[in-house]
Amino acid sequence: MAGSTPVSLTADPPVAAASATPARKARFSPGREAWRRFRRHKLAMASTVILGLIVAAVVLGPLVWRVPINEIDFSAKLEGPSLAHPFGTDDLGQDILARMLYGGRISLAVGLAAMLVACFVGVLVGAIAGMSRGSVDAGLMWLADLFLALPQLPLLLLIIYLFRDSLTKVLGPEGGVFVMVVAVIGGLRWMQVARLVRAQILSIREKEFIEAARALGASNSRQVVRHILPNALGPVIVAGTIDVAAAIIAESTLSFLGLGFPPDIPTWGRVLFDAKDTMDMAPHWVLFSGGAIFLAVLSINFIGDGLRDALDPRRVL
Amino acid sequence: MSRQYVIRRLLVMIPSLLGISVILFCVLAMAPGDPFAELAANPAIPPEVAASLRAKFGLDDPVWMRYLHWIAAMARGDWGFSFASRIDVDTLILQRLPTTLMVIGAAQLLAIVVALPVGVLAGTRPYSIFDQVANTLAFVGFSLPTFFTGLLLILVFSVKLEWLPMVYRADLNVTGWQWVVEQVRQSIMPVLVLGLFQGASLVRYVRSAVLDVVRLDYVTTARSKGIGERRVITRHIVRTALIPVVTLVALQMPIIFGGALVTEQIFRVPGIGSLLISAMLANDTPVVMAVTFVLACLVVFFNFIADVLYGWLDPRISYR
Amino acid sequence: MNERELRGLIDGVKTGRMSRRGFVRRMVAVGLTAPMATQLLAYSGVAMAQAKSTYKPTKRGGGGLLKVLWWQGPTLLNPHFAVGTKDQDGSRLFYEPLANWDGEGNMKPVLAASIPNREDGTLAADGKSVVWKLKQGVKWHDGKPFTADDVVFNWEYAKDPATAAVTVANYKDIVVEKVDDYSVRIKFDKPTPFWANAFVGTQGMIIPKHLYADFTGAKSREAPTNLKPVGTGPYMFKDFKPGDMVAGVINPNYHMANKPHFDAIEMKGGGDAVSAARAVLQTGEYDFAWNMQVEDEILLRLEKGGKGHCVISPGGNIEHMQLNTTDPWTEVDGERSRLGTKHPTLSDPAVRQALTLLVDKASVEKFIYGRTGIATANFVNNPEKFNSKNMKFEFNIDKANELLEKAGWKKGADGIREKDGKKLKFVFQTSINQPRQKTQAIIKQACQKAGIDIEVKAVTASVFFSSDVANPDTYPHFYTDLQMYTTTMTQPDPELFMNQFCSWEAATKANKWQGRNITRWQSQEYDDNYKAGQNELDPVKRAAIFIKANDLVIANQVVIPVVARPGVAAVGNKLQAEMSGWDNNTWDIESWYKEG
Amino acid sequence: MAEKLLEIKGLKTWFKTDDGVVRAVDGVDLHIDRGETLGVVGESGCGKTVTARSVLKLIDMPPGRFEAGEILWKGRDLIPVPAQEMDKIRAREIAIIFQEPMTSLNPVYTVGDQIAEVLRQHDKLSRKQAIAGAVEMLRLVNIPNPGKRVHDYPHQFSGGMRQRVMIAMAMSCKPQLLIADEPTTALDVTIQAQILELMQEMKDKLGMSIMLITHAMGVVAETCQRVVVMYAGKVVEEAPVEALFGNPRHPYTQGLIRSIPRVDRAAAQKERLEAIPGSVPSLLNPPVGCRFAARCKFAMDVCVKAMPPLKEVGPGHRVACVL
Repeated sequence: MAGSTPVSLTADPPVAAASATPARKARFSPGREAWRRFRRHKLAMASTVILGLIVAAVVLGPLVWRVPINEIDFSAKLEGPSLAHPFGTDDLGQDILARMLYGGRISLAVGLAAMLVACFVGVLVGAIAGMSRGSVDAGLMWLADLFLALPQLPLLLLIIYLFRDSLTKVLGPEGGVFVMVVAVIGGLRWMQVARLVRAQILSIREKEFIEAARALGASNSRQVVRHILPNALGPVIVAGTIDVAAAIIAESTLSFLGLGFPPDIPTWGRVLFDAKDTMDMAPHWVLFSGGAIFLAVLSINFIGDGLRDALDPRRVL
Repeated sequence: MSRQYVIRRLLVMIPSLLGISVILFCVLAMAPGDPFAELAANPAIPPEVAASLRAKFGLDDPVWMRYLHWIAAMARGDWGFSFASRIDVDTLILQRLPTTLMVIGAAQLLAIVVALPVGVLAGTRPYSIFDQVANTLAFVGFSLPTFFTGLLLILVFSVKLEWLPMVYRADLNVTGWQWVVEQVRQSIMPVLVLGLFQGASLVRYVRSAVLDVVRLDYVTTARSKGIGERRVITRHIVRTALIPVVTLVALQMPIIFGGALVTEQIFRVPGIGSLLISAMLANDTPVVMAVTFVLACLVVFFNFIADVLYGWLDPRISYR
Repeated sequence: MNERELRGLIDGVKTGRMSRRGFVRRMVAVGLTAPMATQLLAYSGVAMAQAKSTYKPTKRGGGGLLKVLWWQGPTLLNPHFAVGTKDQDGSRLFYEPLANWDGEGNMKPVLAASIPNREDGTLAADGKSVVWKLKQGVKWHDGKPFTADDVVFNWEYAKDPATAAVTVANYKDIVVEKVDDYSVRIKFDKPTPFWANAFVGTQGMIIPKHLYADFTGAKSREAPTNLKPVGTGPYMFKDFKPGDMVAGVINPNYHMANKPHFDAIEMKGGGDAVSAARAVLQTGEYDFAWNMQVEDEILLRLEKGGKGHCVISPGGNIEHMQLNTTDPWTEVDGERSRLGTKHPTLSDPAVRQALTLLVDKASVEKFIYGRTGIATANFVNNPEKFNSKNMKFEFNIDKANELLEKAGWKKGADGIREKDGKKLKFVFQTSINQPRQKTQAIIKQACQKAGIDIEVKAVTASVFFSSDVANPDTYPHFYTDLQMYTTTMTQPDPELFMNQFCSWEAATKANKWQGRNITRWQSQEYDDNYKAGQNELDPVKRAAIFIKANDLVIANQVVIPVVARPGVAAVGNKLQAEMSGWDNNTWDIESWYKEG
Repeated sequence: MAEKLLEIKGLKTWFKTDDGVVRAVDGVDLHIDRGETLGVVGESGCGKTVTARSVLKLIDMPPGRFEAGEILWKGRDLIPVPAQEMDKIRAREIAIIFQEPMTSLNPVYTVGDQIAEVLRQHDKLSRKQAIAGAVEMLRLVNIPNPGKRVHDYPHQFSGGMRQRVMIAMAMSCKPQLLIADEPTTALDVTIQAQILELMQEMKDKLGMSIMLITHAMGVVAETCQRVVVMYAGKVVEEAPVEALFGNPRHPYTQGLIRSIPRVDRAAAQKERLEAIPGSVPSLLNPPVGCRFAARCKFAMDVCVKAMPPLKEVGPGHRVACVL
């Protein structure tokens, strides 16, 4: 959203007050208009189909493609794509397709969950900072600066060290790590969104329609939710879609440092990382893992684009 | 932008940095891992050596005592002593500063110089061919991790074509023009990899900001003034679209200092990023503390600059 | 192999019936180290072989720039503070020991005029003292002469606990006296068969007295020479950026003729092992790369580039699996894996034997480590081709199943074996590196087939190898059932190496987990045998004792050796460099040269 | 006959949208003579703003496009004119002011800068001269102490003041034609009168003509010499102002005039205000015949069959109706 430019209104006030977090989708007024505009965005539609396919493959895949993910078979080491192994095999002869399907569920879940955490916290902090004056604003921005300055690795080591055992007891090994990884990645990315939302609010706060809303007795929170946030939608969605990509990749660097999922869980980031050294000898291994991440991120971003155009009432298409 | 607001923000910086340093220190002190890990693994070295070293460097004192030592030392300008290389931390950092500024600074500059025009053009011609190509390239940029793109470039340009060296050497023993050529040859790849990654998200933000501005009334007014499309874009569209982007660029600036860990690792660029990652892996707390503290100062400083720029760029923002 | 057979072999060498090289190979086969074997011969009056030098260049310098890659760059250049081998390698460009170990385990003089031996009386008969004759006319880089005072100073410097030098172990139990300007006597408090610890090899580099004299003890930190070394070595200091780059230029008045061949040397740090291998083997941008911890599959492919090859030098490091004898899952006043507790399932010998059968060492060697890891049944270094009879290993899942079935471990509904309510379910931890993770995967799959469930855990290296008391994930804590890592054997003498299994060395909370016996295995027989070995003067008896020690550990499945890890380096085709498993990669840096 | 400054012949400006083609302006003919104030009236959505913006080609193409017709400016058709050429005409010869003063000024530049920009572009003045020119223009549109206010930002001005700034900006290059697109709609009545008076003053001083677009009949009555009534993208009546108010011939025009609240009529008569029933037809597929037929009291079947052409019914008075 244009940070400071006055928001010119078409004749009627913004039609749909949808906010970025789908959690509030339920109360979203019937989005026929938004859906119609979303359909216009060819690329966004194509991406929805692609993402749908990826998600279906990842969820239903392991049921259909029965090959176990860690069946070591040295005779079939680093084989290119073949009928038996459509995506080829890795250096232990394990079937890459099976590993990608299994790992995909976690990678996508981590990506989306981390993005939601980052956006939710970011919007919350940004809104409060933007709306309130003086000390609260300064305090929250100090918190954002603090998180921006925190060194990732030692922090990760500390969090893993402090919470791993208790979480695994409660949610089991995989669940515990999942929550921790999402919390860690999400917890270190909300600051950008917070600052962007605050910047938006600082300028929108001055607009006449906000004064009008205030005059009609709208409480601070109502002003933010109904009037300000829909206008601050643009950068939040863009930040959100970028965060998904960053989260999937961050998960692979976490595995590199041994802080993410245990080594035998083939998330996409991990498969790509394992494949990097034999890039010139077994290109298929790198291409399929890198390609999957790229395709997922591409479609999520185009959907973000489509969403932003559809939900932004001022965008006359 | 009242003068008094700027001064107030500057004054607030001091306590906020102190607060950050306290939390940074606690995180580092409590994080598991031990600088003398390598000693412990070597049976030839008796365990008391590692123990005495820990005592010598005060590793076993309580956290707050170590923090007070650290703050007192910092006040005296002594940035602490690296356990791993047993030299003063500030010499360690200053040694690597030129390389960092040259390579990572250049990458960040490239990112901004490329991302702004591309973002603006993509924004002013939504859904045109140029827009879709720019978008897809941007997605390629930030969806592929730097360790992947870095390695790909090395394989193509160093191994297959043998055009570019794959190892960055800070001390080229050539001078004058030859030095410049050699320096460019060895920094092309790291600058490209990092520039592409940083620029990619920037393009998306700039495009989004421009898209919001391009249809507003005063753009039509500007066009009606007959000042020409190019000037309408540069003076009117970009100027206002730039405002949200300023916040983002400010967030990316500290990355120059210590954030390009992976890129520096792949191309062996002896920047502060690789110093940070080796220090973190070896739990060399004084080095990690010094680097992250400088990072914190940069973060706070650049965010302050962003806020000031914000007020300057947008006269209506009234900071009370 | 008992004492009598050992004496027979030595007589064989004395009478020429058997070659020196053949004897050394046999000794290594039974678990001794090459240096110990040559020491045995020297003690029995067979002089050290003076290996003929293969150095070709006829004049000093002219070789241009030698570019070497250490993917963990040296972080400091004072040999006495060298934390890892990378720092020793860096210091060795500038500093030199009195003597060092070649690949065959022979001692070669550097700053010493000759190697002490029984004939010329420099090696005392009672094994309580040795006299080193120093080379004359050697100059430090700043022109000052190298004398016995320097050697004595190094002893005082290193043994002082305040200096906190890492080489303290070699110097604290000896006394060094100056005999005259060019000879020094080392006195031991008790007969010490392996006398070549001080001033020799990786921990023996000598620093100049005149520059360090007023920087001993607590002030050792401030010595400016720590950052700008002044040694006697083949290269003089030019520039040093910790963790990144060490640069040296030719030492014009080096004490060996026609050496060094190169005009300057640059040791570049940073990056990872695979890209270092590429830089030498594929692009030839660098002449040498250190410590190639890379899967052999990749190394073989890179060697096809034709620009370089890998050099394997056998050494003492062993990648092995440890089986916890204590119970890691019950906490007794704040300590898990406490001495005295019994592991619920691993204490059953049948389970231990089954596990030994389930480690497919041949596949680990063939598909993961290749030349960089030789499958071995022995804990002490034992090249596979000289297997003695009781040191064979076998991978047999069916036999393991039979064993477990017979011992009453019945497969439950979930396929995991169970007996009196206890399941064969183990947590298997190791530090993070790809070959190790793959080995874990192979073992996990084999165990699954035998009804044993393995949960794999990987810990960051700096956390795993930390001696931090509060951190549960370090290997001395051993808070899991199984763990695997490489224990390094830097000293040619196995005495220090084998103290990992003595009962009194058990790692406990009391001694802040600093004891070396990680598996907490208690065996009276092993302790008595080890004590006998400690003060056994006669090296022949001593060798037999350490072979027995090795057998005891293997027979009781205290540990399961996986692969012996020789030193692996990547060397450019034109570069001639001799490697040694018993010393640093740069032990013979002065003799490196390029042909053609 | 006075010289025809601007003549629009059969202009069709259509917009391609996903629901089909919107024929916002579907064959409009009108002209402005030198020194004349022409009123263009009609309900919102009748195409008057699109017509105005088409003259200066301020329509985004795509989605908009000139389907047919000509826009003759001093005899020269502007449609084929390339962008650089167009810029020489914009603001120098034809200027435009908009309806929303709040959003028509760039918030991040001072008022002085925005006016100076036009001066520097067309009169090639230096920065200092341009600012001085801007101050002069602000004084012309009687903004109090212009010397200081020139450095203020748009958000520091009221709606009325901003419209004055817009006028100052438009007048800065002494254009021959000012297109005022509903200049007073967003302002309250007292300010409205001042703005209209100011525009009249400018017109006399600079001898320029004005094309005033509005839906306020009262404003037209006071200021315009000739009036064009538009409905659903077409001109339905054109006449001098006296004739139009005195003797409106087209039912739509009559309806419009009747809907003006008459203060002068005696309060006693208290007639109810008359509103025109129904609403503007969709421009997606406009009816074949007369577009007002659906709402016209006198509609006959001939009206539905064919579009009645504009026919002369008096001096300068044309109407598109069969009556």
